[in-house]
Amino acid sequence: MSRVGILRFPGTNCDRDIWKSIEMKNKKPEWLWYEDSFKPENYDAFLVPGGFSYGDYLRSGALAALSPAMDSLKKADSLGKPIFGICNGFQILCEAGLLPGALMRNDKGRFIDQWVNLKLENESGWSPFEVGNSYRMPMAHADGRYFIGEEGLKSLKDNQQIWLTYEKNPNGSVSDIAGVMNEKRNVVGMMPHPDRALFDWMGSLDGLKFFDWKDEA
Amino acid sequence: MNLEEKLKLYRINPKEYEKIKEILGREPEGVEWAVFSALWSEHCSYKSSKVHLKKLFSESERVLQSFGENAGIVDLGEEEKVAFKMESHNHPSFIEPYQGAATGVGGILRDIFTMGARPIALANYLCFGEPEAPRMKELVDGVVRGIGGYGNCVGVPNLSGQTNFHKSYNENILVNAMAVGLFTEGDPICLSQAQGVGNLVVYVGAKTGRDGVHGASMASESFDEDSESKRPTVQIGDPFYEKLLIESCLEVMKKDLVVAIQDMGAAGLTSSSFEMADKGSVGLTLHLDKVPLRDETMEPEEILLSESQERMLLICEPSRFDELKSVFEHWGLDAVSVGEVIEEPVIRLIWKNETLTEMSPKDVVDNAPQYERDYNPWKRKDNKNLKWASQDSENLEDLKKILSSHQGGTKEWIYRQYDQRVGASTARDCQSPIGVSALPSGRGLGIVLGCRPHIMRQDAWVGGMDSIAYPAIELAAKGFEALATTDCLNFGNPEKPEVMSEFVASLDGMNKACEAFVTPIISGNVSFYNETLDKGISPTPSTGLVGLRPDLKNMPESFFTKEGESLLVVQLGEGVSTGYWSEIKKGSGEINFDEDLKTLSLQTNKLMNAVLDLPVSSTRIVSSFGLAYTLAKMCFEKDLGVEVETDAPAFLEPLYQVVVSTSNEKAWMDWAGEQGLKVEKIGRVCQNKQWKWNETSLSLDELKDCYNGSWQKALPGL
Amino acid sequence: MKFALKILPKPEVLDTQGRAVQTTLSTHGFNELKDCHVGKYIVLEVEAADESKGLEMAKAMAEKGLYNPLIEKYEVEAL
Amino acid sequence: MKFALKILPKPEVLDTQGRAVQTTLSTHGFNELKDCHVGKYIVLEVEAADESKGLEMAKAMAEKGLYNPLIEKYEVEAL
Ligand SMILES: Nc1ncnc2c1ncn2[C@@H]1O[C@H](COP(=O)(O)OP(=O)(O)O)[C@@H](O)[C@H]1O
Ligand SMILES: [Mg+2]
Repeated sequence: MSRVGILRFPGTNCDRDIWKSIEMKNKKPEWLWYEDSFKPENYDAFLVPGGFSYGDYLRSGALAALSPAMDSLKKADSLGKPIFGICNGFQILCEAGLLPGALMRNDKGRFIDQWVNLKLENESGWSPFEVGNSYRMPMAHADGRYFIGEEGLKSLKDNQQIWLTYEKNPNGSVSDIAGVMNEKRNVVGMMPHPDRALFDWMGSLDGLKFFDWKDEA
Repeated sequence: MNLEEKLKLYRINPKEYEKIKEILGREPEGVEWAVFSALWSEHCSYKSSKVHLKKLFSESERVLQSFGENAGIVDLGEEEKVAFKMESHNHPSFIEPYQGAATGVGGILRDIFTMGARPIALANYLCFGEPEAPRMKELVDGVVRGIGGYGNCVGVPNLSGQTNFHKSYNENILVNAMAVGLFTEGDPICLSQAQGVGNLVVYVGAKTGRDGVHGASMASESFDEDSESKRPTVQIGDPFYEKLLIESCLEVMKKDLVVAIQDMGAAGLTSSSFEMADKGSVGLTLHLDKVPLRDETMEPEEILLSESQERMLLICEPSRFDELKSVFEHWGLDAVSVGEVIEEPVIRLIWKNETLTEMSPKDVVDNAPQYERDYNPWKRKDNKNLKWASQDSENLEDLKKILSSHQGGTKEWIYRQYDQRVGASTARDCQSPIGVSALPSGRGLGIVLGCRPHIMRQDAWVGGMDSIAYPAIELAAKGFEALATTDCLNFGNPEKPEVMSEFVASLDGMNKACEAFVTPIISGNVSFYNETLDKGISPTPSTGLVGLRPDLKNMPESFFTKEGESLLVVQLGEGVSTGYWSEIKKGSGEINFDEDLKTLSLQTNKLMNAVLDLPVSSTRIVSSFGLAYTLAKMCFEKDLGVEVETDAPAFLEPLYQVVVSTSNEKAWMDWAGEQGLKVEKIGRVCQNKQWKWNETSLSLDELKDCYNGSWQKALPGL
Repeated sequence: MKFALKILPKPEVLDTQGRAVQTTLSTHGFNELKDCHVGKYIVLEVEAADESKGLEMAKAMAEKGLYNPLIEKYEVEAL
Repeated sequence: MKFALKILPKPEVLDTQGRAVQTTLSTHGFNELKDCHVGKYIVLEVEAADESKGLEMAKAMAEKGLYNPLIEKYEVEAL
C-alpha cells in the first residue's frame, strides 16, 4: 500500500479531512510534524492540507514555509516525489518556492465560501488526467487570488503549467487560475477543496478523482 | 475613596455589602473587593434569573449533563454524544465589533472542548438595528468578519444562523454564538470539579494581560488614577492559539492526564478557580506571581480579573505533570503550575510569598445574592378574531417589497464569509433552514436556531413558546427528531417590572414547549441590561436546538427540484399571526395562539416520520412573511416556478404550516387521512419561470433580483 | 505630496501576529529577535497646498477610520 | 535595538487594500487623496553588537520570509 505523508503545521485544520480522503483511496496516511525532518525516500507521495497555518499571520503560508519539515519536502521534490497542496497547502508550497506565483487577498477583500466549477487545463503528475473535463467542489478562502508577473504567466502558459482554472472567476486570480504545477509536474497546488467533495451528501463526488498520481495509476 | 464611591465602583449595593461583612465577619479588604465584585456580578451569579432558571425542564433520558457545567451533553446512542451551548457577547461587540464577536466565538468553543468534546459546528444568532442607524454598517461588517475570522481560522464550520434587524437593537446589538462538540467512542467527559489534595493547579495557554479588566475593579487604592495604560483593554482573540489549545487539551484529556479542567472566561482566573474549588468542595492555593504575564507590571487584582483569551485552568496529579507539560510543549504552549489543591475549603491567594487573603469559595459562590425581581403575571392577548383567511388588504405585488427588504432578503453576504465545510462533515450548510453535520455513525445531526423577535413583540409568552416550536418543526420537516435545547436569554433591565414580566412569561412559554416537545434545556446564558438611555431591546430569548436523523439519504431539499410535483401544505396547529410584513407596514402586529402544545408536538412527530417514510423532494416551514414568500424562496435555487390555487392569505403567518413538494401526492393524502392531519394541495411546481398565485403572475427573475439585491440596497458598499 | 501612516497595535493590547512571527523566527535561527510587532504601513498621496496642510489631511484620514483607536496607535510621517 | 521594516506591494501588483481605502476615503469626501497603498509595518527588536550588525540581521529576517519578493518590496530603518 502506498504511504502518503501528510504535513501538519500549527493551525493546519484540514489534516483530518485529508486523512479520510487518503484512506478512502486505500492508501496509508501518516502524519509529518512541522518541527521534524523526515526521510522523503520512505514515502510515495505527500500532501499539504488546508487550514490556517500560523493563523495566516504575516502572509498565508509564509511562516509555515520556514519549518524544518519543509526542508525535507524540498528534498522530496528533488527526488521527483509527487506533492500536492490544497488551499493553505497551496499557499505554503508557493511561499516555499516549490510552486511559482503567490496567493493574495481576494479582490473583494473578503473570505469566500462557495461552490465552484473547475476545468482541467493541463495534465500533471497528479490525477485527474482528462484534460478539458470539469469538476465541481467547494472553495473557502480569503487569500486565493493567484498572482504571477507577466513573464511568469507567459512561461506558465508556454510550459503548460496551469493545472486548473475556474469556470467563473471568484476571487480575481490571473487568467482564472485555480491551480498550478511546477515544471517537472510532480508538485501541484490548488485553492478549492477536493477533500470536501467525497460523498453524495457533501454535494459532489468529484473530489475523489484528485487523490491518485502517475507512477501508480 | 469613601465607602459610597467604592460600592459604586465595584457595583456592589449596600445590602450586598452588609452580606459580605456578615460572611467575612469584617469589612472586605484589598483583592476581596474584586473577588466579590466579579463573582456577585449578574453575569457570574445569575442573581436576577436563578430563581426562574431553576424551574426549567432540563432532563430527559438522553441528557447526560445539564446545567452546572461548561456545557450540556446529550447521548446520541451508538457511542456518540454531543455537548453544546450558546453564549452572548453583546456588549463587547457593540464596543469593538470584530474582536467582540471573535472572542464570543472563542469563548463558546472553549466551553465545549473543556468538556472533552471536539467542536464540530458553530451557529450564530444576530440582531442588528436599522441599517441606517449610526455605526450600524460598521457593526454588521465587524461582527460578521469577526465571527468568520475566528471560526474559519480555528477550523470549525459555521452551519447555521439567523439575522434580525429592528430599531430596538439600534444601540444594543445582539451577538449570540452557539457551538456543538462531538464525543466519539472512548472520548472521556471532563468536568470542572477540583479534586485530590496535593494535586497541582496548572495554568495553560496565553499569557495574562490587562484585557477586559473591569473598570470597576480598577478602583482599588493601589492604583493611581492618572495611569492611562491601566484602563480596561480590549480583549483580542487569537484563533490560532485557540486551535493549538483545542488540540492539546483534547490530547491531555484523552491521555487521562487531567483531573478537572475549566476555561477562564468572564472574570477570568477568579471565577474559574472559585468555581472549581466550590464544585469539588476543596480549597486551592494560587500563587498569583507565578501566572505568566504579558506585562510584568500587573498587580494581583488585575491578574485575578483579567479576561485575556485562550487560557485554561486545570488540575493534574503531580506525577503526571511532566507528561502533561510535554503535550502542551509539543503544541507550542506553556503549562505552568500555579498552585495546589488543599483540604481546607479556602482559596488562598498568594503574592510573592505573602498571603493576600483566604476566602471560602462556598461563602462567595453559594452565598451569592439571589433576587426575586418584581414582575406581573402574564396576560395573554386575546385576538380571537384574527383568523387564517385571505385578507382584502393584501396586494400580491407587496411580495417584491418583502423580498427586497433587508428583513426578507438574502443573508448570503453573511454566510459566504463563513467556512461552512471545514471538517468535511457538512451535509447542509447555512443556505438551508437547518444545518446538518454528518456523524461518524452515518447519522445526521441537525442544528437550528430559534426566536423570532417580531413574535416576541406580539406576545412574550407565545414568542417564548415559538422559540422552541418553530425550530423543532424546522427539524421535523427534514426528518430530524429534536433532542435538546440551549438558550441565550437577551433582555433589558431586570429591575424594571415590565422587562421582568416579559422574561418570566417567555421563559414559561419556552419551558412548556420544551416539555411538550421533549427538548430539555441543558445549557444557556442570560444577558440582562441590554439597554441604553432607558431604551431596552425587544425581549430576545434565542435558542439553539439539535436534532438527530437516522441517515443522510433522501433528505429533503429546501427548494423545488422537479417540475410537475405537487405542492402540499401540512397544517400543524391553528395559530395565526399577522406576520412580519404587517409589522413592517403598519408598525405592529397581532397574534392568536391558543394551542394544546402536546397535540402540536404529536403532529410534529408525525410529520417527522412522514418525511422519513414518504416520497418527498423538498420541505420548508412557512416563515414569518407567510406562504407567498416561502413559496417564492423555494423557487429560486433551480429556477422552477409555481402555480398555486388557494384561498389562503398570502402574507399572514400561520403557526404552523409546512410546505411539501412530492411526486406522490396520494401517499401524503392517505397518510393525512390515517393520521388525522390536515394536508391541502395548493398547486404544483412548473418549468416556466413564473410565480403564479391564483390570477396573479409575477416573473421569477424579477423576484429573484429583488431578493438578491436586497442586501446591497439596505447596506450599500458592504 | 506623500505621507506615510505607521500603525501599530497599542502596547497593552495583545499583538497576535507579532507573537506568531517572533516565536517562529526565533525558533528558526533568529534567536536574537527579542520582540516583534506587526502593523500597517499606509502611503497616502494627497494634493495639498503645503506640507502642514497635507499632514493635517493625512491625520484626518487616519482618524476617519484608517486606524482603530481602541486597539491601535499611529504616527504620520512626510515622505 | 529596534528596526522597522516598511513593506509595500510592488507597483505592478494590484493593491486591493489600497484601492479599498481609497474608495472609502473618497466616499467620505477626501477628494484630495490621489493614490493610496497599504502594506505592513514590522518592528523588530533585536540583540546586536552594533547598529550595522542589527541592520544586517533585520535584513536577513526580511529576506528569510518577512517579505515576499514576488509581490512586495521593503525598506529597513533603524528606530
Ligand atoms: N448570521 C447568519 N449566519 C449564517 N447563516 C445565516 C445567518 N443569518 C441568516 N442565515 C441563513 O440565511 C438563510 C436565510 O435566512 P432567512 O432570510 O432568515 O430565512 P429563513 O426563513 O430560511 O431562515 C437561512 O438559511 C439562514 O440559515
Ligand atoms: Mg431560519
